[in-house]
Amino acid sequence: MILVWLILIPFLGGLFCWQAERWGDKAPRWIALATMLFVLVISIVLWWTGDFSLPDGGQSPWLLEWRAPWIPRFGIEIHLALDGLSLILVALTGFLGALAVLCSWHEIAHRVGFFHLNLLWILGGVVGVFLALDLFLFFLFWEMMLVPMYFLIALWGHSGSAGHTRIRAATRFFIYTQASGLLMLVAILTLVFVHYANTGVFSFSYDVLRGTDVPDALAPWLMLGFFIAFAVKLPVVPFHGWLPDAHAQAPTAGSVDLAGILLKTAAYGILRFALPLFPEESQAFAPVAMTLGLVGIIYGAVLACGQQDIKRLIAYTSISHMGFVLIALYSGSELAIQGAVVLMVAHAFSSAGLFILSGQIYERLHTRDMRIMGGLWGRIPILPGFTLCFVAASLGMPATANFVGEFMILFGTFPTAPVVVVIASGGLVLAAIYSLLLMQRVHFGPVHRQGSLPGPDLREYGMMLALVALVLLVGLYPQPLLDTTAAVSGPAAELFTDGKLSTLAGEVD
Amino acid sequence: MNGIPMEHGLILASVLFSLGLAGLMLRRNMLFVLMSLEVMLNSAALAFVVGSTAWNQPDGQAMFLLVITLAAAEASVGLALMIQLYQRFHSLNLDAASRMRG
Amino acid sequence: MELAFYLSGLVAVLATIGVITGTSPIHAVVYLIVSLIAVALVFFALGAPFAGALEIIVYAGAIMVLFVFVVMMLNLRSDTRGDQPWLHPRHWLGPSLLALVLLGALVALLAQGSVDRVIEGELLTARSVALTLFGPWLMVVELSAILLLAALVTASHVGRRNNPVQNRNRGGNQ
Amino acid sequence: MMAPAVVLSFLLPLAGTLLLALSAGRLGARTSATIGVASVGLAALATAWAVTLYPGSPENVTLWTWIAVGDFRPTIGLAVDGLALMMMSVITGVGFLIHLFAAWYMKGEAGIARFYAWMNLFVFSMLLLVLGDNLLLLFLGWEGVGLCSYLLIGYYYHNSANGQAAFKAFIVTRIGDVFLALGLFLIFRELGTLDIGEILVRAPQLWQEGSTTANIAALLVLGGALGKSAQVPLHTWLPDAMAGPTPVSALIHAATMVTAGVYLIARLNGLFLLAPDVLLLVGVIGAVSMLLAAFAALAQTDIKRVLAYSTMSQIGYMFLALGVGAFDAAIFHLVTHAFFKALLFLSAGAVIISCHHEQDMARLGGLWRRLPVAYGGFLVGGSALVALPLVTAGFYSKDEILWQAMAAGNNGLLLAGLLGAVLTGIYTVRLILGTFHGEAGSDHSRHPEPGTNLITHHLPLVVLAILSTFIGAWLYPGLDRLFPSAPGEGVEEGHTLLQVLAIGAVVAGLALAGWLFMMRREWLQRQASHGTGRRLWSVWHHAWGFDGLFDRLLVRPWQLMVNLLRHDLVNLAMNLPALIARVLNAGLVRTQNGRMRSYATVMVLGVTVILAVLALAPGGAA
Repeated sequence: MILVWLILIPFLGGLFCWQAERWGDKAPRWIALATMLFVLVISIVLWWTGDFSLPDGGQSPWLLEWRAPWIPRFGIEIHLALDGLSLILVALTGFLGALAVLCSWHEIAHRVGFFHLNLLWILGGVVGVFLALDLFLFFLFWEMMLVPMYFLIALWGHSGSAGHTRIRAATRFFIYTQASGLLMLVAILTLVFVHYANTGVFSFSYDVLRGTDVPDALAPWLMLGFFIAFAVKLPVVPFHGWLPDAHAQAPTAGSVDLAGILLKTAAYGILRFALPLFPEESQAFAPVAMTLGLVGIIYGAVLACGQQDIKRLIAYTSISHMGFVLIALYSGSELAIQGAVVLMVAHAFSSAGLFILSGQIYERLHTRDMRIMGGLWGRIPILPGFTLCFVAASLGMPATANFVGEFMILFGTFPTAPVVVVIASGGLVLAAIYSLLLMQRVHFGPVHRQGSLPGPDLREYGMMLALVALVLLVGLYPQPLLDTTAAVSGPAAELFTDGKLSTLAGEVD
Repeated sequence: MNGIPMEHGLILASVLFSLGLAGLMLRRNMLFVLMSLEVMLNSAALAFVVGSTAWNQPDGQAMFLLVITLAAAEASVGLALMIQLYQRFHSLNLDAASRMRG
Repeated sequence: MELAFYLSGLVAVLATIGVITGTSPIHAVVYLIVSLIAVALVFFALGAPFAGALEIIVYAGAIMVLFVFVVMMLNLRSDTRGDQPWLHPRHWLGPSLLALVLLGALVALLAQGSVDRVIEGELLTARSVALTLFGPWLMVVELSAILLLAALVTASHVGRRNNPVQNRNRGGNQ
Repeated sequence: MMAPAVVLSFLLPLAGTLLLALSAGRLGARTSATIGVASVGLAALATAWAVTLYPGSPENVTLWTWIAVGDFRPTIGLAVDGLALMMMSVITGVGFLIHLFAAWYMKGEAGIARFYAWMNLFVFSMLLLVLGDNLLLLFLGWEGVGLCSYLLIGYYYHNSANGQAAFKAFIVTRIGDVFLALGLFLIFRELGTLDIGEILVRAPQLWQEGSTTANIAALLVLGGALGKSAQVPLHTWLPDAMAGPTPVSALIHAATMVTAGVYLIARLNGLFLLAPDVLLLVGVIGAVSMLLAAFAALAQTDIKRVLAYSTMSQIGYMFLALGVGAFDAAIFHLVTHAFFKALLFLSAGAVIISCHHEQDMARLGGLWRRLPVAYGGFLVGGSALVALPLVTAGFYSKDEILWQAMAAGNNGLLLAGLLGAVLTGIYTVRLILGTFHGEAGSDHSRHPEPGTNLITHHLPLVVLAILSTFIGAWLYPGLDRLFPSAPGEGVEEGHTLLQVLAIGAVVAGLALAGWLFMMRREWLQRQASHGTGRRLWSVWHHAWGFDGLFDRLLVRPWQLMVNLLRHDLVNLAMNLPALIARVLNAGLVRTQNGRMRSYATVMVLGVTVILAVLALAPGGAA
């Protein structure tokens, strides 16, 4: 039942926020903050008390499970379950949700209640995605995230330069994700019908469908349907068009949620659904996926270097980082998959930090154009130091969480696909280039305009400090995290090992 | 030669219908458009009556009555619209009423 | 009887051509009346006197009178402003050809048909029509009544000189 | 037993960093400086404590397991042995003196707290680098020092050229780091461990000497070392790195960080011994870098750039030593070099500050009487640099290197070493003469303000000067036991000949320089401004044109690509469906023109087509 509450709390909180606007602007903010902290506390308590060791045979792999029939006629049920991976991501959602509320404390001034309604509903949808095991329910939550996000960008976004309006960005985001979601729906339905044709029973259940014997001609297409849906969200390079616009135009809270959590739903989806449902096809597809990951790493980095809008730059770096995650997910190595989990968490922290920082710079300078920044180091106290920390994290400086993630991925992938790793390591240099370019353009160089600007207040300082502390903590002692997800990554890696790994390595070579 | 072949009656109806249609497509003056519509309705009515007499069944003429009713209704509404058109644009040119920018 | 059919058919066609090509509204209306009366004669020739009578009374009488009223009310003159390029073949050739092709198709379809029916000209009296009408077709009568009512309401609403829509627009502008 | 001392030695600088960072500039300049200097000073004391406690055998201290997934279990663990203690002593000892001097040097600058925070962070990272018992932790320190180097080069951030230099330094070293990272991946895949001790045990068991894997692994590690130690071809960042404050150049770009590559190769000596070809390559690269840099140093006018090229040249010596398998000699030279190069840089810093940030030799001169302390520092440091026989530390270490090269029978490297010694003599003399003798070139150098502070100005210079003499060489304990035996060990034959040769080279260099710069000064200037001489000058001044080459080969194509792709070309392909929809829309909008006639026409057309199909189709009418 606690799982249901995890999902319901954000939704209910959102409704309260909406109505609480009549008591003033502060009320929705406090309610939203309390809601997200509540989610965070629940997940931390679960984490504290849970036992995440690898289950023995016959035992349920889930820490908590809850099911109730919904539409029994089609075998649709409300089936929620939680394991280490979901728990980490739910906790992350709670944490970043609270940050998102905090960072829009002054930024959002109009329609405060409705803003928080949207924000919390996105987060509720995300929690649902992380917990749903019924494919129909998963799809429902998957789509449910989109609509509030659309409003968030369209109503509270910044209009950027010409041709980059917020409505356009929101529409683009919606069309991309919606179209890909439909592909996934088709894949889900086909899978269900194939299962029905085999057994005569309708079921959308994850456990049941895993065992479905899909005809060989059909299976690669179904796998592709899932993969593309997740690839758009991740995003993988040819499908990344929505991301820079959406990130750049969204309000800070939106960017934080997008980069921090929404992108992670895709990686989660691949790990939870695309790989286990179609292990053999995925393995055959792995060279392609790894190549796409490489293209993403290089392409995202090159584009990031060419940007003038600070938020667009950060957005493109996300593409680059997610390339590493994609490579890891298809590497079939436990080390790499664990690394992917760490990198997901790390990227959530570092990109959230950078987005919040760019939001704070925007509040002070009222621009996101890096050409008219420069020399901020002497003008704003403290913030440049924090920027430095997140930039270091973003370029994979050791002792930050990103380093642990990236290097685990590379270490894990090297035995199976050395060439991929060699090229991906080139991405490390590119990461240094774009990260330092950000630093260089914003904080170094001649002062563009004189006069000092206010430093961070307690709220901003606290957010930054918490993020930096987490980045360093995960970077220096990631073991609790790794222990929590070990029971997920191990089996995921084994999906590949019983196949024809040698031929795969040969192909990748 | 006794009696009229049914086809001839129908061909007459077709000719009248085509003429009405041609008028509909050719004219811009709303009055003529309405009259072309009357011609077309009338030709349809003729086809019903031809059928009715050919089979010697009264049902066709019942339909004829319906067509006439329709024509009357159409004419009254059409004429009312025409008056409005004239009042607003001081012309009966239908194209003048087009506000679309296609 | 046959002669009457073909003759009045020819008159109907010629008068209709007069309607669609005319420039003067009142002339066109009169042509249309002629055409309608010619069709009424065709009805008589076919042996449908009730239909013919209705055609003259309702169509040529009532409906066309409406047209004449409107033409007189708006004081329409011979108006070619809207049909300025009328004389140029470019503007009438296309639609006319289209209509001709349609006619050709209709005729071809009729010619393919194998219904070898000949109309003897037997009388179908008003009585039999009335019996059918108020027997199996009663619902249609009711429906046409509703249709007429609707037309009445619509016409009286739309045709008002000071249309409320206009007033509202004007009010909005002020 | 010595664990607390060792842990303390690197925790103290970290504490200093945290304190300064969290204070966010609220502390005064004086307090910040005190914190910064004191933390490193205490670290030096802790190191001294650790040295006294050192039992003579390596000791491992595992703090906690960093990551544990399957076989991948790098720890946060320290391996303390003679080499690590040696490096720690240099880092904290020389580091402390430089920190102390920086208090004088940076007086009155904005952002003292920032400066010391980064300096302390650097010391912390460098200590981790030398203490880490596994390659991943070493890599942590390795990258950390790179970041600090970046930040400190760009310390004067208002000038975007400094930012560019910092950027270049970081990226070039990062390229080397990626090679090192790949080396790590390969080593882990092949040996299943990252622990340095384990690697040195397992590698000879699993790899044949000269096998491809061993060669590749050694090559990749070498790539990392080249980047960090500014050896050809990854050396271009070092001269530009002089944009940072001079104490930074002294600490990072002379004494410690740039020698990390030497340390790394010496640490992984077993790996390189398995790949003799790569080891030879190390020596060759060292010799080439040494000569290239020495020639480039001849044609510099900026005193700091002369010192930068000389640093590169001296590290070339160390690589040369590594290349002939004389690891101990390399570390020996590393230590003495740290002393005398720090001294030279600090003296240069004293000159620069005294002359109001003037560092062009053409605008300096005649300072020897006005800045006696700095002059003394330069004289002592310079003689150590040219390895003046018997009295200087540099003599002993360089002699050791040349002797090992000779003992290894590698005459090419030996000759290169001797030639390097001659060149070193020439550019050092040129540097000292240009800075301290002759006519003053500008008002700044005519009226310098000599440093007077006893503690922060004189003390570091004097202590380093003492260490640069034979005393420094005596202090070096010798680490023979840690390394595989060097070629010249236990052999004495020919050593005297070599010493004669070496002394001859030094004397020849000094004599040549004296003759050139005192007697034939005008002839020299004429030559340098005409024909071949000028071209040679230009090539040397631009350090053989590596910068231009890389600019053309890498930087410009990269910028071109960035500019080309800026608008996300791939994304345009995804806009294709939208484009098609738009074109269709434009076409269909035209049909909705609001003209009833055309609607009717279209409708009739449709009816006609349907009827025509019915009419033409066989039996359609029925």
